[in-house]
Amino acid sequence: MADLQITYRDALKEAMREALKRDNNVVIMGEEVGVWGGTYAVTRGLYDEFGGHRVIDTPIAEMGIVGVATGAAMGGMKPIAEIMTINFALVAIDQIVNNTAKIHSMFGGTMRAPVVIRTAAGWGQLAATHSQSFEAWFAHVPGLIVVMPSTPYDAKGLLTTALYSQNPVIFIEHSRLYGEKGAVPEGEFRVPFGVADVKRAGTDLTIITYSRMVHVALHAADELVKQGIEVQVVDLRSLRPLDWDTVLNSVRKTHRALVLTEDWMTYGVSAEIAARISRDAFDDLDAPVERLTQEEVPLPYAPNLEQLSFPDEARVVEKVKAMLA
Amino acid sequence: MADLQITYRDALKEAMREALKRDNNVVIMGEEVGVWGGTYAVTRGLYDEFGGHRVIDTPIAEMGIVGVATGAAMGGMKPIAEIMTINFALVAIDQIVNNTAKIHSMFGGTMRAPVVIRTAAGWGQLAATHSQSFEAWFAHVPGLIVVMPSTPYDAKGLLTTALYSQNPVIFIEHSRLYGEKGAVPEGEFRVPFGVADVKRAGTDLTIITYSRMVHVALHAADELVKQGIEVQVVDLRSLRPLDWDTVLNSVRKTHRALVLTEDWMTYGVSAEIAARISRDAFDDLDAPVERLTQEEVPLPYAPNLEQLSFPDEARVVEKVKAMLA
Amino acid sequence: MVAPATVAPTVAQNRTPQITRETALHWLEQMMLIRRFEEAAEYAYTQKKVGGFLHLYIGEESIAVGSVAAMQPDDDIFTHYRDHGWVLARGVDPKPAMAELYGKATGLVKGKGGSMHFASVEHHMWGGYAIVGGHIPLAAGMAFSHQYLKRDRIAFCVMGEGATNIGMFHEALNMAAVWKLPVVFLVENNMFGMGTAVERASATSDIYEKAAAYRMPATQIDGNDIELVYQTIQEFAERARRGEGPQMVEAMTYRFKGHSMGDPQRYRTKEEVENRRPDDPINRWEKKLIERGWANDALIKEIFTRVDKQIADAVQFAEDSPFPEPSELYTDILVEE
Amino acid sequence: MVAPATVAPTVAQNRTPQITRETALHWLEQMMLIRRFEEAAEYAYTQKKVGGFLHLYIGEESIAVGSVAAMQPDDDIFTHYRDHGWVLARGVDPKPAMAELYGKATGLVKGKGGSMHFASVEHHMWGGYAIVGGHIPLAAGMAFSHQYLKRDRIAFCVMGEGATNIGMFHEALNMAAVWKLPVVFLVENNMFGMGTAVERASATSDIYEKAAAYRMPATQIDGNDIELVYQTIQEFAERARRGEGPQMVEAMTYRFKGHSMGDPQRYRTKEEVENRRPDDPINRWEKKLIERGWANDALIKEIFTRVDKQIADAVQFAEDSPFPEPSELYTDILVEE
Ligand SMILES: Cc1ncc(C[n+]2csc(CCOP(=O)(O)OP(=O)(O)O)c2C)c(N)n1
Ligand SMILES: Cc1ncc(C[n+]2csc(CCOP(=O)(O)OP(=O)(O)O)c2C)c(N)n1
Ligand SMILES: [Mg+2]
Ligand SMILES: [Mg+2]
Repeated sequence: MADLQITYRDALKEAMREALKRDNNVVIMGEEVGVWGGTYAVTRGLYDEFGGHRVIDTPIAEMGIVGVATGAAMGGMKPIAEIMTINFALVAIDQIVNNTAKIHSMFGGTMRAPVVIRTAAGWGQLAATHSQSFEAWFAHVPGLIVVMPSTPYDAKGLLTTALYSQNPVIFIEHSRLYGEKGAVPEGEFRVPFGVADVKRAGTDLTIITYSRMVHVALHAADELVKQGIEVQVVDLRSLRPLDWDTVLNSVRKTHRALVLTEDWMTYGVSAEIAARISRDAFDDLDAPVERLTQEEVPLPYAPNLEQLSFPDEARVVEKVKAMLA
Repeated sequence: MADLQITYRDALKEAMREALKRDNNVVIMGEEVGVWGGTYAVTRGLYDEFGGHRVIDTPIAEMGIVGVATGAAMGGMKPIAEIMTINFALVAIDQIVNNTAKIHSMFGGTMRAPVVIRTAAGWGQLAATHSQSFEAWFAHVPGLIVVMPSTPYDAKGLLTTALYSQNPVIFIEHSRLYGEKGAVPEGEFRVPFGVADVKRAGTDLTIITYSRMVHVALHAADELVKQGIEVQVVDLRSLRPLDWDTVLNSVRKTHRALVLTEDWMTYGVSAEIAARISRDAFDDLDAPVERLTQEEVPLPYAPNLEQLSFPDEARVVEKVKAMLA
Repeated sequence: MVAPATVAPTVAQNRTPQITRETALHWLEQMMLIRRFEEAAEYAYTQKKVGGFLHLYIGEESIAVGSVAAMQPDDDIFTHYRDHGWVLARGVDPKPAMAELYGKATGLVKGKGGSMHFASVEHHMWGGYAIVGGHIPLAAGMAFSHQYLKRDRIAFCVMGEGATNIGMFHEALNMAAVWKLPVVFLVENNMFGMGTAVERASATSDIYEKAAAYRMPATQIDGNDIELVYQTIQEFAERARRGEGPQMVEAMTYRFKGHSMGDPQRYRTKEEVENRRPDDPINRWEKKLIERGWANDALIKEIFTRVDKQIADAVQFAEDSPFPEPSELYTDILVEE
Repeated sequence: MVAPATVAPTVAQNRTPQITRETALHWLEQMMLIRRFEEAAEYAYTQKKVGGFLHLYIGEESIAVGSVAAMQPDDDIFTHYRDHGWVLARGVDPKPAMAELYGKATGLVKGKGGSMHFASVEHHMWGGYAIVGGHIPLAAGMAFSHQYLKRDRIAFCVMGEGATNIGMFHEALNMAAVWKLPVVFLVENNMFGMGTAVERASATSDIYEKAAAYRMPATQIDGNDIELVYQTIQEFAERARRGEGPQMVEAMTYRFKGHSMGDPQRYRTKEEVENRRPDDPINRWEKKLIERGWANDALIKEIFTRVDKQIADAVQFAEDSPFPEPSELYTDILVEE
């Protein structure tokens, strides 16, 4: 079938629509997913198409949402629980970590809780409590699968995989990617968990990244090409499981690695990636593994300060050049 | 004044007793801190000595406990909020991260929330939800100070510092250390945040660790000495702020580093330490930085499986020898 | 301004017995099975054969046995860590239950859960949970699946009175009420959450009043009266099954043992505990059986002897069973796919 | 089984006015100041001079103005992200408030908080909070400090009706009730939490009924009647101040604008909104003032002109102010010590 140029938002919606169609056990529950159509409009139209018993508005009660979805999954359903933004996952995190992630192991494999928890990272003058990245927290927890797609294609393929999975999946979207367009095949297809994607081939240095930062890396790579520097961009796609082979093979080829993330540096995702590369590619590295991340501050509202907080194309270019100097 | 041989438990209690005496703004609130005397008996006797208005039993409501303590701190008090075990901090984590840690920054420095949140890590056939380590999560968050003492001396000195601090402190004790004895000066003294302690000097390899694992490292070091290997043991004491100089100086001396922690490896504390050493001591390292941590599983109840989950003296010895081989 | 909610029990406390002698004797046997199981567990704990936390249900057995008797076999139960009674009342074999306490491979959940995480899916017993209040939304979710899939099943959610002070309780009750989910919330009010007396932790000591915030039918009963438990649960379960939405039953009871092993019990006197002894649900039921002419001392002794044998066998089974293979440490983390 | 809680309002709705003409005119001016401030903010948002979320209070101004009038100046206020009205009612200068929206260094909290985090400690206004329900335990904690330190101050905690479905609300109310903390919980029931109508999210649409679970005095009033708000808050605040423990007031109101900017408002019709217009608290108060002979059109125009000038100055101030220095990114994270 032909590829369509659709947005990340619509790619996600398509994956959910297909699941709602093929599997009566699939429901979506969350705040404003129904009548409103999703605060980021990801579920828009699904309430009209499938009705309020499949696309279910909930009270503001994130612990309840995740817990009810998990219990329903134990009862044989395949719920998608939407947490409006990842910041609100904090009030639900006990349910996610102590129930959803552990139902299978704690009871010796006798139960399953195949919930898909969709949520959005992102920022935009939303200040300290509404602009955070907690992927490192979730990816720290055995029993969870943690996915962070960067493109419409990956978004649809990974969400479809999640919707077939028997395991709990934390599916972290990015609010600033929803409008991003890309080629997506018509109809159902899957992108497996734990398979990173080389989004750009290059020889001089590997940027390891995921989600929105993939785009920042690719733009920086375009700029660097003009300066004769060929950067390879590896998109992890899932943080747990991690596709280690792809990362290592890339670093063994380029001998230099930069980890680029939107979360805080200290004890963040970049730490794990850098630590592993440093160990496993110890003899292959021509320079230390570097990290470029969000500044380590509670995000301020002022637009100029916010701009200073995140790595952008210019900062990536500068960093790569410094590493090759 | 003379040093006393007291337990880690009593050292903590002494720090609190002194604070309760000198500062009427100090109160302790938490589940079973009063009449029961603390489930780990850390606050035993304080209820009788200071009364129920200073040592306050609460409902089972961790969000409420942290939130009320934070609000009281904003009102000028200096509350100690006890979360019985770190596992229960998950239901309170939104309060900790979105309120306690951000009150100061989010309102442009116009407010303060100097709460001390005491909690216990640990395990002992308590199964998947009651045996976890979340220090990496807290240490990831700007606005928090995260402390994990290993000895009675450090416990008292760091808690005293916390009780004078104008910042929120997450003070993580270890249930298996409460009975551990050590020399502690009589009367008030402080151990500063962000100053690591070389608990044992050595030349062949640096073990970077904290909390209970310091003891495992020291025992392993004793064993290794017999085999002619001199290990240096660095106790981080606080994970945020991190004393980077002490770690780096040690690694520059020994040229080899092992990070030893009780939490899960992936995206855990060991990742940050290993990533930083690998970068900052790139030219000083004779071998990759290695990590030894808890097995990456939800902890099972069966005693034999639990034993297999944690690094012990033997495994540290083995690892160090492999690194030097 | 308002008067406090005027919610009050309506279940008739003096109904004529609706049960047969056979059922009555079975209940006695089940209660005693739970009692002896836990006494054996307590002993094994002192022998260091059982570890971790061990929360005994001694004095509260009538609630589990009476409630389970009123349920359908495929109704689903969720409870907290004080779960032995519920699993045994549900008809689970004491052998794998005891083996679970021993952390053996033959345990109910392969030795991975221990005392706090007893479960048997086959018996629609979805487990004990150790985070206070954490299982309450799960039970609502199970009820959601029944309603959505139009299954004629309801969910039971058992908790202590202390759990009604945590946020998860309220979020789940509200959602259950908004969606009219078929779930019965059963509060075992044993007067304490660990060492904190109910009135020191909860704005109301009558927990069933909290249901008013959700316009949820609720009652408070003597939980140590097994027949009343049975009748009440029947009535409330039927309502939930008929589509009338969530229900709450508060069963008043008393915990004779410490909260868990090693509880110094500074929060109550020995006398207080002794004064409650006459309320022991097993003694009370024994007396009633004799009153009704349904049993005599000899028959009771016969029943208890049978129970003792069963428990001895369970202990033997647990002792003889192997620990899990070391490789089990890495299994069951994710479903393989 | 139980009937739902029988809690009901008792504040007399027809009291004789207790306020002076001067006060009445001041309230009108304050409400209009809030209205114009937000209209200016809305305009600046469309000009992309204000960013992020912007939650307007238009149609609800009587609650903040009437409540603040009933408070002591050193009583402490905590509210949610819909906070402009509360800050201005408290007497904060619109200039730094507007500058905060612009993210300028001269803003209330140096441009670090924006619309959702207005605060002024000097005015005992402890801020707007953006995690629904997250500030409720903070307010209880502030009240705790007053009680503990024997200060003659009470805390006010403002929230939407949607926030009463989240666990933190319940934990805080229970703790406040158990400890009899001097705090007034004020629920602004504007019928929707984002796009979810109250009856779709809450088992009871009458939020004050939830207080029954905590045996807390509670009432429901017309929040668009500023005089009634004033009288009710006075009464409930006095009770809290006298040591009678926490209180709850539910003020019924309606939000004329979308939840935040860019709300498609699929959840209600234009007619529904238009039908509520006669309830606009400013129009209502204007009419009442004229009825009482306390104002005429000319005077009202004079007041509104003064307000317009003040807002124009505030906008100018915000426009002219500098953005924070880049180095400000790294300040205020920890208190230096
Ligand atoms: C969230 C959380 N906080 C604290 C604890 C520690 N804890 C375990 S049981 C318990 C008391 C619970 O009391 P109640 O609900 O009345 O049940 P009971 O033990 O009396 O049957 C507490 C505080 C916990 N397990 N989870
Ligand atoms: C924990 C949490 N969940 C969800 C949100 C997103 N959100 C922001 S405001 C809001 C609606 C709140 O409604 P209500 O409490 O009635 O206040 P109103 O906006 O109507 O004044 C929601 C769902 C949030 N900020 N925090
Ligand atoms: Mg209890
Ligand atoms: Mg509302």
